Amino acid sequence: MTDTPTSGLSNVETTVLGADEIILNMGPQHPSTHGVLRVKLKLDGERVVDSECIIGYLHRGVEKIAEHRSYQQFAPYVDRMDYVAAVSNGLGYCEAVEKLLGAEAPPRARVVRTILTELQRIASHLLWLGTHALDIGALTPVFYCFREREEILKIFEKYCGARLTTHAFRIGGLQYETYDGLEADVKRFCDDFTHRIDEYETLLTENRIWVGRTKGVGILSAADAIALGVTGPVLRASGVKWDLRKAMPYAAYADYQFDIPTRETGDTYDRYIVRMQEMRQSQRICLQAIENIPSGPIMAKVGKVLKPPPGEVYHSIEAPKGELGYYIVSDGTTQAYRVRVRPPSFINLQAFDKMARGSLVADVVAIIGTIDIVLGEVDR
Amino acid sequence: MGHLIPPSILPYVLPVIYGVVIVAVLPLMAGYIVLLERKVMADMQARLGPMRVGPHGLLQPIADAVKLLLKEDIIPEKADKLMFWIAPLVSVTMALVAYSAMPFGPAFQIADLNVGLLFILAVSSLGIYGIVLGGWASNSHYSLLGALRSAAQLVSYETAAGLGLVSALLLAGSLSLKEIVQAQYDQGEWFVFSVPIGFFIYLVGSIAETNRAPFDLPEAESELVAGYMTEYSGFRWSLYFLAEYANMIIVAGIATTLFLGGWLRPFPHFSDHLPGTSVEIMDGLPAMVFLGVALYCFWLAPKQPVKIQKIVMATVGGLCIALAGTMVAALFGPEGVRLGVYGGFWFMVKVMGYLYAFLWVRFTFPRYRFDQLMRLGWRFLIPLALVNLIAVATAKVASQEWGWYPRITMILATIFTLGVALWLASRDAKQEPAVEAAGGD
Amino acid sequence: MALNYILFAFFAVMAIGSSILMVTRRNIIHSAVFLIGALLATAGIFLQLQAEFLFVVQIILYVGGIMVLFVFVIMLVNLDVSMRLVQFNRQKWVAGVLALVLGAQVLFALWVGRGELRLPAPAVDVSPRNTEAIGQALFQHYMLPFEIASILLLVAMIGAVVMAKRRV
Amino acid sequence: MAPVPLDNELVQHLKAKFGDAIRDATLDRKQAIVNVGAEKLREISRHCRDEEKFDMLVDLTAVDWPNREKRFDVIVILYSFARNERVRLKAHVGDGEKAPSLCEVWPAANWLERECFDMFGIVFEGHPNLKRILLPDEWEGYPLRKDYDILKQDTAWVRENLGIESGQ
Repeated sequence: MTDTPTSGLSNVETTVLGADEIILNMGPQHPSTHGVLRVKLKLDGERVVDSECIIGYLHRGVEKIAEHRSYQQFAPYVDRMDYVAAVSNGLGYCEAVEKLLGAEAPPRARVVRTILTELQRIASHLLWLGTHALDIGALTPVFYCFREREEILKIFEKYCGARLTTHAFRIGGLQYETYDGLEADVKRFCDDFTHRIDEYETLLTENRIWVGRTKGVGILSAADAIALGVTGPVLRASGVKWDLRKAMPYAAYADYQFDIPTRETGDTYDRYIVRMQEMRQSQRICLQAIENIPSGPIMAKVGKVLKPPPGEVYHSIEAPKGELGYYIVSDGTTQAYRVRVRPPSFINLQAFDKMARGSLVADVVAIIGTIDIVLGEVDR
Repeated sequence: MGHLIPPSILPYVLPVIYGVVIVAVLPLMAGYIVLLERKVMADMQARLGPMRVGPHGLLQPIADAVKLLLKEDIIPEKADKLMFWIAPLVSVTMALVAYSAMPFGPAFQIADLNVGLLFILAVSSLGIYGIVLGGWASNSHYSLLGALRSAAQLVSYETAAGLGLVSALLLAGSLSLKEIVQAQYDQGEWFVFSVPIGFFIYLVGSIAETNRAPFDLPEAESELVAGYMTEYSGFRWSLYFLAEYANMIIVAGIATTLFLGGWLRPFPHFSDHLPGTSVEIMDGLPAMVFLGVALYCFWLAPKQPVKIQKIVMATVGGLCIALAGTMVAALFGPEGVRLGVYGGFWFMVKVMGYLYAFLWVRFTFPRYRFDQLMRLGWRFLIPLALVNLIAVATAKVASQEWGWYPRITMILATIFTLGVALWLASRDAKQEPAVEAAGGD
Repeated sequence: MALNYILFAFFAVMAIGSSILMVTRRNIIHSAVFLIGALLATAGIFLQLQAEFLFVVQIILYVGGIMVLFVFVIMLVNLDVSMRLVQFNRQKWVAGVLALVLGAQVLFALWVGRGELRLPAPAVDVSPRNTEAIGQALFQHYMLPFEIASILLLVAMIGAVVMAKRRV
Repeated sequence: MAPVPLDNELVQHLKAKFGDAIRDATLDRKQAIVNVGAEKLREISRHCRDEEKFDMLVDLTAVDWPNREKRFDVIVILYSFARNERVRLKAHVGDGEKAPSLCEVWPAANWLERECFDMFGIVFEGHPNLKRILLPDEWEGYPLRKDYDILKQDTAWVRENLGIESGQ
């Protein structure tokens, strides 16, 4: 938080538009900060000289709560962090605790988990595309994206009853057997998703104004990206070909063919292209997965009361925003001694200042959009 | 109706009546253009748009108007009261004054100035004051930035749009709007076909002049909240809104008059008659259009869920049939009435077509950044407009003095200008990264 | 004809009134607006003399172009400092004397020409019309001065850009 | 499942270079953990980044063991693209002791260390601007410490800033 609760514009220094800088406050209530993020911009005319992100408005103390809940009880809290990709949060946590227990989810559970996580990745990227295009002024894509996302949320609702914070997985496997229409629904969604995504591409990819607004904006070089610990599409757009699903396969990713899109210059346009490709790859994974969902049990024998032997584990998955990691320390009781979440949005947002410096005010909005942050995960 | 009023004061009374009609109809028309915009936007975004107020949202504009009237009218505490009150008035009056020279039909024109076009340009350029003073008076940082940006944008795009118009003027040879349409009738060809580049420059310039997307920087929601309109609310805000839509209709009217042949029928010289009557086939078209709409309304009426909506839809259907009837009656009526009614119809159809292009552009393109907008204006549009002017002038001289065939010279001029346009675009494309690297101008 | 006189009186009062107000206002923006009022009034008088082209050009150039830049600059420059400066310094007497001399000259000129102080009858449709007349004058009879003036303006513009460039 | 002592070539390199600063190395659930002395943390990290190619700082956090004399474990998780493997450095830091900041080695550590300070009160010396990142600046107490009760900790701040009783 800041030192003095300054009202919106009270500290507009000296002349209104004189030579020296003015401080412009964006947020915490601002149409395009994707949540309660406040950005303090020091402007010289239209150009950003310095920026400081002030976060913490949505801090709920999730890690403190984890120390007062049993492992199963904490699972729903995990969905509330990155509420746009709740299923992948759940997958990360469940797999981390399974590793802590030394248990392994049965193959059927692993395949269903992969399908739902890839659908969630498409949904998260769709929401990103819609709001990002809206910030830059294209009014139409947001409605197309939400129409597609609605299909995915319907599948989630049919499977586990919830659309957003799904709590779809349990430690050790799955709670519910898949409803019999799952393969058909996913097949139908994937089939008509191909020409839907072509629709977005025709609308934006060669659009001169879109290219003008995104090319060369918010450039992040590969070296800076690695140094700043940035992961996910932002890192891949800067030219680093690294994806946890390939590097350290988890769930059932080892059995499927998909490739990792990367680009070179690491500007907003490249991140847009990388995420669009990623949606196509996720769709490809889903199609391969629903071919043969192995039969068999959906829950490993982990018993009702979980008492993992003392020790610690770090397990991370490739969430839509980047590497989502869980560092869990157990002291042998039913409640975790310490749960630390490695939030991709929080660390990616740190790269904002390097990207925004030297750009124009209008680009700040595009840069916040391109990092694709969710404040629930940034603040935890 | 001329004989009712003593002829001596007729030239004074008629314009007043026309004026009252325009000022009365305009807010209604602006309201329904807003509805049209929301419906078209919804259609392009796979949704339905306003459906709740009246059948298919037909009464939505009235609801909006009432809401705006009832809204609390907040004046910022340290605002410059006089300027804050005057600014929206300046905007609306300038927008309405510009209608005085607009030829809605051969007969329906308030004042046929022989500098008609320049007068409209002059008055719409005064509209900037409404924005600039409004931004300054509301004493808030955001609105000042928005006002300065929109002033810079308007001033620079006015030149581009003006030069685009001049190329059409070259062919018409007169500034009076009625004579321009007459010239298009005599030459038997709309100017949009002879000077297409002038038309497109004017199209882009006019979108920028009325602060419409993709040039709607001044009220770009994401950065400057609502630009110069941030501090306005209630009826004062709706004045700005009315001014924006009135400006849109003016700009569409100018484009129709200059490039799309004003009140001329699509094929004015094609005049073979319906067998056995003095009616030209093309004139039957409007009546058919209204009949089609009426049938569609009657087909929809029983489908409406609520009884009241059935009645309203039926009345709308009835209204269309009545309109079709008047069109047919006008066919057999006196010459003046027929010209007036048909001229008005075709003028409105073209204006609506032009506005549809505005709406279409708004929903497909993202927003320009301010420096890109300025670069497009000064580095691409204005030079292109100048080159186009020179090309059309030489083409005209070539066809008149050296006797070349006019159509050929026009096509040559267009091709030449297109070549220059491509060169300019490639220069800008090469230029762009360099400018970015140099930290921009 | 009566309407003509009423209109002329209206424009005259508007011109004089707004120029007086312009000078006496403390807020710069208000004086800029009154200057615009004065310019519009002179445009109205042009119209009365059947010089439509001048009327329209006056509005486009003066009010639509130059005054916009005036208001633009007023907004950009910081006003609080200049607001507090004393507007009237102590040369009241010198100004008074000068005003009297100037007033006397104007009155004398009016007195001499009091015979013809009436509005010209509205000319019948004289051809070539106003716009063509100005066009021919500018581009045929006075071609050379027109070109020299435009070059002069060009030089001034380039000078302004060069000076502004350095500071940016 | 119990942690097993680890002795791969990475640990040998570290022991060769830093001697007793490397306390011990274990393998817990097939993940390498290296206990290091807090005072040498920055040199060891720089060595890992440059020689051992651990070029990405995945995470930096802490765990509070109140009943130990050096109560905090500062956990640094590194990842190497070339070798596609992770290592976890653990440094014991006492309450009130200063831990060396890794900002020069990885800029990513900036916010991570600020969060550690915000939640545990561990001061990282050499950090460019160490102040709270998630909680309001004038907040007393460090929430993630074990002795920080989860209930009734925000009453003072809420009453003072929001003027209402917490928990309403």
